[in-house]
Amino acid sequence: MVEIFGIAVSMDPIWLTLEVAGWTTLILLLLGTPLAWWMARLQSSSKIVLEALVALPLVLPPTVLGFYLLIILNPNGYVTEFLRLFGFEGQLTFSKTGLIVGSVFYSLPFAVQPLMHAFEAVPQKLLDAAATMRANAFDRFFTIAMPLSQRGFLVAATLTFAHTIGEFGVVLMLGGNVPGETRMVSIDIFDHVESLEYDQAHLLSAMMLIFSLCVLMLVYALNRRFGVKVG
Amino acid sequence: MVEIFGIAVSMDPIWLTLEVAGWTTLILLLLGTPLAWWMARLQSSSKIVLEALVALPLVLPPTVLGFYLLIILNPNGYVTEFLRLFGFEGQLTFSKTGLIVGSVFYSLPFAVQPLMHAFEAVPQKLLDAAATMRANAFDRFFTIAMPLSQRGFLVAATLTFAHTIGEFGVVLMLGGNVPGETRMVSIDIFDHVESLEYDQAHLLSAMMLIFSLCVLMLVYALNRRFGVKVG
Amino acid sequence: MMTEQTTHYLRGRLQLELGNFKLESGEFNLPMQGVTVLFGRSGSGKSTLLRAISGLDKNTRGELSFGDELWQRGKKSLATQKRHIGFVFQDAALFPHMTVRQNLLYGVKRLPKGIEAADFDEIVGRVGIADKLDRGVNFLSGGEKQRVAIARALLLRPQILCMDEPLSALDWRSKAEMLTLIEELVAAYQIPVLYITHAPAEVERLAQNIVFMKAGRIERVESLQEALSRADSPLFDDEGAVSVLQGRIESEERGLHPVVFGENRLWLSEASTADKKTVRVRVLAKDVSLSLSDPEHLSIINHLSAKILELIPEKKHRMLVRLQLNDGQKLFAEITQFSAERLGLEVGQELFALIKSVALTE
Amino acid sequence: MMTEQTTHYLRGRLQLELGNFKLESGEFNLPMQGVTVLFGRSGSGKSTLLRAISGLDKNTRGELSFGDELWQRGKKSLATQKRHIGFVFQDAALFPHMTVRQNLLYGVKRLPKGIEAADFDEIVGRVGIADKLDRGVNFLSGGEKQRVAIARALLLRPQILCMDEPLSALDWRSKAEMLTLIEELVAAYQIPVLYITHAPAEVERLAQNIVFMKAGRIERVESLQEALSRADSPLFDDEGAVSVLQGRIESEERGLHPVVFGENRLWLSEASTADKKTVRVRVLAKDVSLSLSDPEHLSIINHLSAKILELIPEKKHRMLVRLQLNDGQKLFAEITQFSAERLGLEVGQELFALIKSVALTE
Amino acid sequence: ADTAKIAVAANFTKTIEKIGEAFSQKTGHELKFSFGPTGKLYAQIKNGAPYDAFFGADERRPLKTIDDGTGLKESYFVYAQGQIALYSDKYPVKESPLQVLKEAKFNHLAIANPKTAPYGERAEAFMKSQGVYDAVKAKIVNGESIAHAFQYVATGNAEIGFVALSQLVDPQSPVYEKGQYWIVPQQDYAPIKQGALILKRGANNAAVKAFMEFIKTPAALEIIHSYGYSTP
Ligand SMILES: Nc1ncnc2c1ncn2[C@@H]1O[C@H](COP(=O)(O)OP(=O)(O)OP(=O)(O)O)[C@@H](O)[C@H]1O
Ligand SMILES: Nc1ncnc2c1ncn2[C@@H]1O[C@H](COP(=O)(O)OP(=O)(O)OP(=O)(O)O)[C@@H](O)[C@H]1O
Ligand SMILES: [Mg+2]
Ligand SMILES: [Mg+2]
Repeated sequence: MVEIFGIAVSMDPIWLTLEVAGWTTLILLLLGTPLAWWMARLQSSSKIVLEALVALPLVLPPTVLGFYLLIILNPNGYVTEFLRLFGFEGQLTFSKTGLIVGSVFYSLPFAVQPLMHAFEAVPQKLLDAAATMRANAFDRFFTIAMPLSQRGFLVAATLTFAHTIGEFGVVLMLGGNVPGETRMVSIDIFDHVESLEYDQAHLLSAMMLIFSLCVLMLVYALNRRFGVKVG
Repeated sequence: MVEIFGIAVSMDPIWLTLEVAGWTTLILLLLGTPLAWWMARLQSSSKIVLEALVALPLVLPPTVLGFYLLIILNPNGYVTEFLRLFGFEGQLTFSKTGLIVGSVFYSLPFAVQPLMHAFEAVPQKLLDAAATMRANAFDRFFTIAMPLSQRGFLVAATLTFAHTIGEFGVVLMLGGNVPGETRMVSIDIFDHVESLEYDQAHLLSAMMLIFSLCVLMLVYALNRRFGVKVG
Repeated sequence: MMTEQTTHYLRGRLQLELGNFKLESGEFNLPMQGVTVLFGRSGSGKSTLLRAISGLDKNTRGELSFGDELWQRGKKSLATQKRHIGFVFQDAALFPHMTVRQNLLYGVKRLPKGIEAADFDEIVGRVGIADKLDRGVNFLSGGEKQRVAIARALLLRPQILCMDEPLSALDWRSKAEMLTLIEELVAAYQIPVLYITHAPAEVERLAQNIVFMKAGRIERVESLQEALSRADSPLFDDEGAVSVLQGRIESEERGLHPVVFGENRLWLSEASTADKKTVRVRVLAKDVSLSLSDPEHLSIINHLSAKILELIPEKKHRMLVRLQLNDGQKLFAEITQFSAERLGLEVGQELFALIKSVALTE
Repeated sequence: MMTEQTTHYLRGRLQLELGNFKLESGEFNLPMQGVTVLFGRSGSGKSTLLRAISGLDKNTRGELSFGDELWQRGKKSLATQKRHIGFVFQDAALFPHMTVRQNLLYGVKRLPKGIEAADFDEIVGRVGIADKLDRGVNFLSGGEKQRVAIARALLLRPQILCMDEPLSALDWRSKAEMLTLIEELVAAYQIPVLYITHAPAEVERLAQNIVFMKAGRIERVESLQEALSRADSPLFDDEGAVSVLQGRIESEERGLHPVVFGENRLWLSEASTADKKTVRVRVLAKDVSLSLSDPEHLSIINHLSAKILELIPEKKHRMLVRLQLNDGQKLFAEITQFSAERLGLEVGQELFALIKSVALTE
Repeated sequence: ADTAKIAVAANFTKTIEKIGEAFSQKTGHELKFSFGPTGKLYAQIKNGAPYDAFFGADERRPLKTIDDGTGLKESYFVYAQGQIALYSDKYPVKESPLQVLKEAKFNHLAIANPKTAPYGERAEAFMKSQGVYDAVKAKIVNGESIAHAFQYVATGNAEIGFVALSQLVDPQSPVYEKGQYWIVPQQDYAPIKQGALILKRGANNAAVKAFMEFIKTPAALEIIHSYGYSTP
């Protein structure tokens, strides 16, 4: 608990939120990159189905999505059973892991869509040129496709990060709003609003906004500075 | 009310949702396009601030955002007063207009970001070439920049549409859940979950998912068929 | 189609900075008549100048006017689309989302009333893309793209046609066809052309005036004649010095075309346009031999009497001999110093310049 | 640096469909030695064949092997990066997110152990981009980009170097420098080159063998000599027929370089490499004059005795005369039919071929 | 000392936090409250949420956990009764509440969603029983929870609304001593009983047991009453 402008604010949710948003962004970039690359290179009609599937988490209201995730990830459900085979202990829901799993799932389209479109825009000729210089597929991906898709990564990362910070429905459902464990800022603000503590709500909202504004501006500024324009 | 698999389902929320999502997408494309184009052409550091501002609606939990919109758009507030100057009557909140305004605001980043990045990728040389063929700035925009940014429009439109369908917090907050007027599917599903009517919730969710999957697949298929790859 | 037209001047001075590179053209005043070639080494700023003239670069500063239209004053500039310029870019710049036909018609549709496009079928046929009209431009070879770009600009009959190395990706036969096409359209529609090329042969074929560029400056502007009369002309490439003689063409005799200037007569084995009265004949200095007497039993039929104006020793033990023909036109001959000594050449000496007919091109 | 190397053959037959266009090379078996030029009109499939050979197009079908490495069989193909091919693309294909230096070093860093890159400073200096190493590649002129692309491929000393019109955007002086550079590196490192060009001069300067392409097929493969001995060779462009004579070069006399073949002797006013023993001399047919007697008082010092093998009437009232020199080498002379009649030329006749020294290029 | 995790209906947030503070001070046990809509808490409990006790906003859902086998039947009790009040800062609801409703001059009347929130259900039932429902029916806007309905009124979007008394008597409330309200007499609507019970995983948790006792002590009841709730 710290006092800001004479208003008591608990810092735990803030740190937790940043942690979850950070992990989610990281995981989504790690998972989303190969997925997006693979999808970008697909020619067949299965690509269309995949594209649509990736966008689906958007269609359900977050609370409802959270509700279904709750059912799927429940400690006696198949997913957990399956993970137990690999020595997983504990529970996917009502823990930080649960928050991250839910956010990863929910923010998937924000990571995959911009990445895929960025990858599709990488000129084939440049990849060809790299191949003639003995770069194998991995090498070409990391040295040509990735740097040229920098903008895509930026959009993916900022949308994912911002969206996870503002995420509410899924984390409330999956996390359970346990103080110090799964209570994120969004839930905290909501609770303050619900219990008429508007001052705290305003303050927290303002803090999140200002902080996010700073982070976003920093990211965009760095991007301008080091960004490449292709074509 | 219709019966599907023996479960009574009210169709009103479905039509309303499609209507609101459609309008929101349309409005956001109309508003977002000039905004994104303008931002894409900006060179100064104000661009960075703008980019960050556009991403901000993501950072607040939708319910909280809805709460603030409730404050801003209230019938005695400045926004409504201002609109009254232009002959606006009635109230922004608890109406379809309000839902659309809220969704537009909330989905802004999903429309503007992909559009802006698509516009930035349009090769200057092609715009130059068009200028030498007597195309003025508008003409160049509509005949060169827009068709070449088709993918950006697609991402913007699908993200916006899907996101509005799944939107919950803002519309819940602003709409007042008036049956037939502002009760959208997302709220309807949520109410079913809350009142333990899981059958209806499942059915509605499945309908939304299947419908959205079809729409998305159709859009992506059309895009593949008529899409252009630049570079 | 032939219309009388007064010559407009393109005058001004332009500045443009691109990173380290500085274009600072200096004052210029170019008559916009026929083809004006921008010539200079790679990186000298030719493309940059052409873009600045077209108003394509927003950072252009300076003054520019075309006839009595003001195109640029300080930071203020007339939008490109109002300048009625045609532009063929170094790398085609075709619209990837359109077919060849749509690319070609893009500009035509935007022509203001009163300006008529060139004949579509004719241009398309002559440029050689008639069978590719409905193809997407991504499915063209390098040369085909360039041809579409040329056709696209030619169709518009612009006030000024800017061409940035339009023929670099073409094979020599297409190049020759395209040069003829450009030449004819320029003549028929009286379109002044600003033309960037690295090929001296294209310069000598097309140029009326030449703008020599070096390190971002216009070094000098000369007519083709002036440019060729200097022994150190940058136009002289690995083929060496070149002279261009002008004369009256007379009717064909025994398959040869006599060109008359003064008392001299040159026999051309080739002359493309019979309806022209005066022609330009391009003579490479290394194709000119010298003889002290009028030789016999020789396949060379062009024997021009001439006087030595100047003897210019050159690298590689060569000697450039500047000759005056008896109608006053100048002619370069390039021989070895060994030959010059052997024949005992001196300034003022009268002799015969021998030129093979087949080496002459109009 | 000079290493002995056995000649590998690139053999196979390749198919590739691109929309309406069908590449169907037919069986080929190309010795990979020196420079092999792919020659053909725009759209004939040169670039497509080169891409297929490099394995850059996944839809390539057919057979291909290089030496005893199997590169393609049916649908299966060895990945491009395993073929150790160097490639200079028609439009440079530089990496836009890297500086010039990073572009140059990209391939060098990936060279397997045991293969040494060419000397960086030397290549960079000779290609003429030493002062632009730290610039982003978007800030280069068209010609500069092409030079970087050439340097990038040359540095790698690949097994085969593929070059798709590498010099099209260069001015003639850079072109000449670059040609010399390519020639020397090919010789020094024994890199076989597959080279696409539209310029016959580049072909004659570089080619060992020529692959003629037409409408997606390999029409024929010939050595340069063979290709030039046909009167209708597609190599003959607007400059007409060309002969290439080979002879022994002897030490300089009075600034001239004598080249001896049989009893004949040609005087070159220019010879770039003094340490070579045999040289190629390129003679344009239109630079060769004929004389029934050995003339005097003439600046032309090369008088070769020759015999008429054939008289080939040509368009434009010209006559192509095929001559045999007394060591058996063939030489074309192009004269007007008027001259031929005037001199009364016949097959079997002995006469003198006159060639100006300054018109000869090595 | 033990730690207990307790799921609490959102409307009771402030009250229970106050009680919890007093409890922790006295016993040294630590309590962690998770707040949320009752239906959501129920769904979580059904799917394995690690809560030791459940304080619902009605009786239905806590009782349902007993059917599911997650709630302990014997521990069930009603911990508070909500009171509803009609609030407005525009209309004289204190003097003539039914008149105001009948005339229905306002644009919007906010209530909690009768389908999901007991406060809404009772408000609707009350209006029906007084014969004013048809007059206002078209003007009703539904808040998702009672807190939400209150926000409609507090932000001026609805001129009048049925809210919880607890939201009006809280000194922190934005409408505290603003406007006027009328407490709907208890006898005019079925009591809004809020039920609580211990969940299976809290069966052996000393902190939970202690808290369930503590909340029935006069000290706790005083807090509950001070927030506008009654007790049975
Ligand atoms: N965007 C840029 N930023 C910085 N420098 C540039 C930029 N564009 C071109 N330059 C530099 O400006 C100079 C002139 O370029 P320009 O393209 O006008 O040359 P050019 O005469 O057309 O050459 P080329 O014959 O090779 O096409 C070059 O040295 C080039 O490196
Ligand atoms: N992706 C493609 N799809 C369909 N047709 C294509 C495609 N790429 C090239 N072509 C066609 O294939 C033919 C051969 O093209 P290619 O690029 O090999 O020609 P080229 O001989 O290199 O010509 P140039 O000298 O003009 O570069 C051309 O007619 C071209 O239109
Ligand atoms: Mg240029
Ligand atoms: Mg090609």
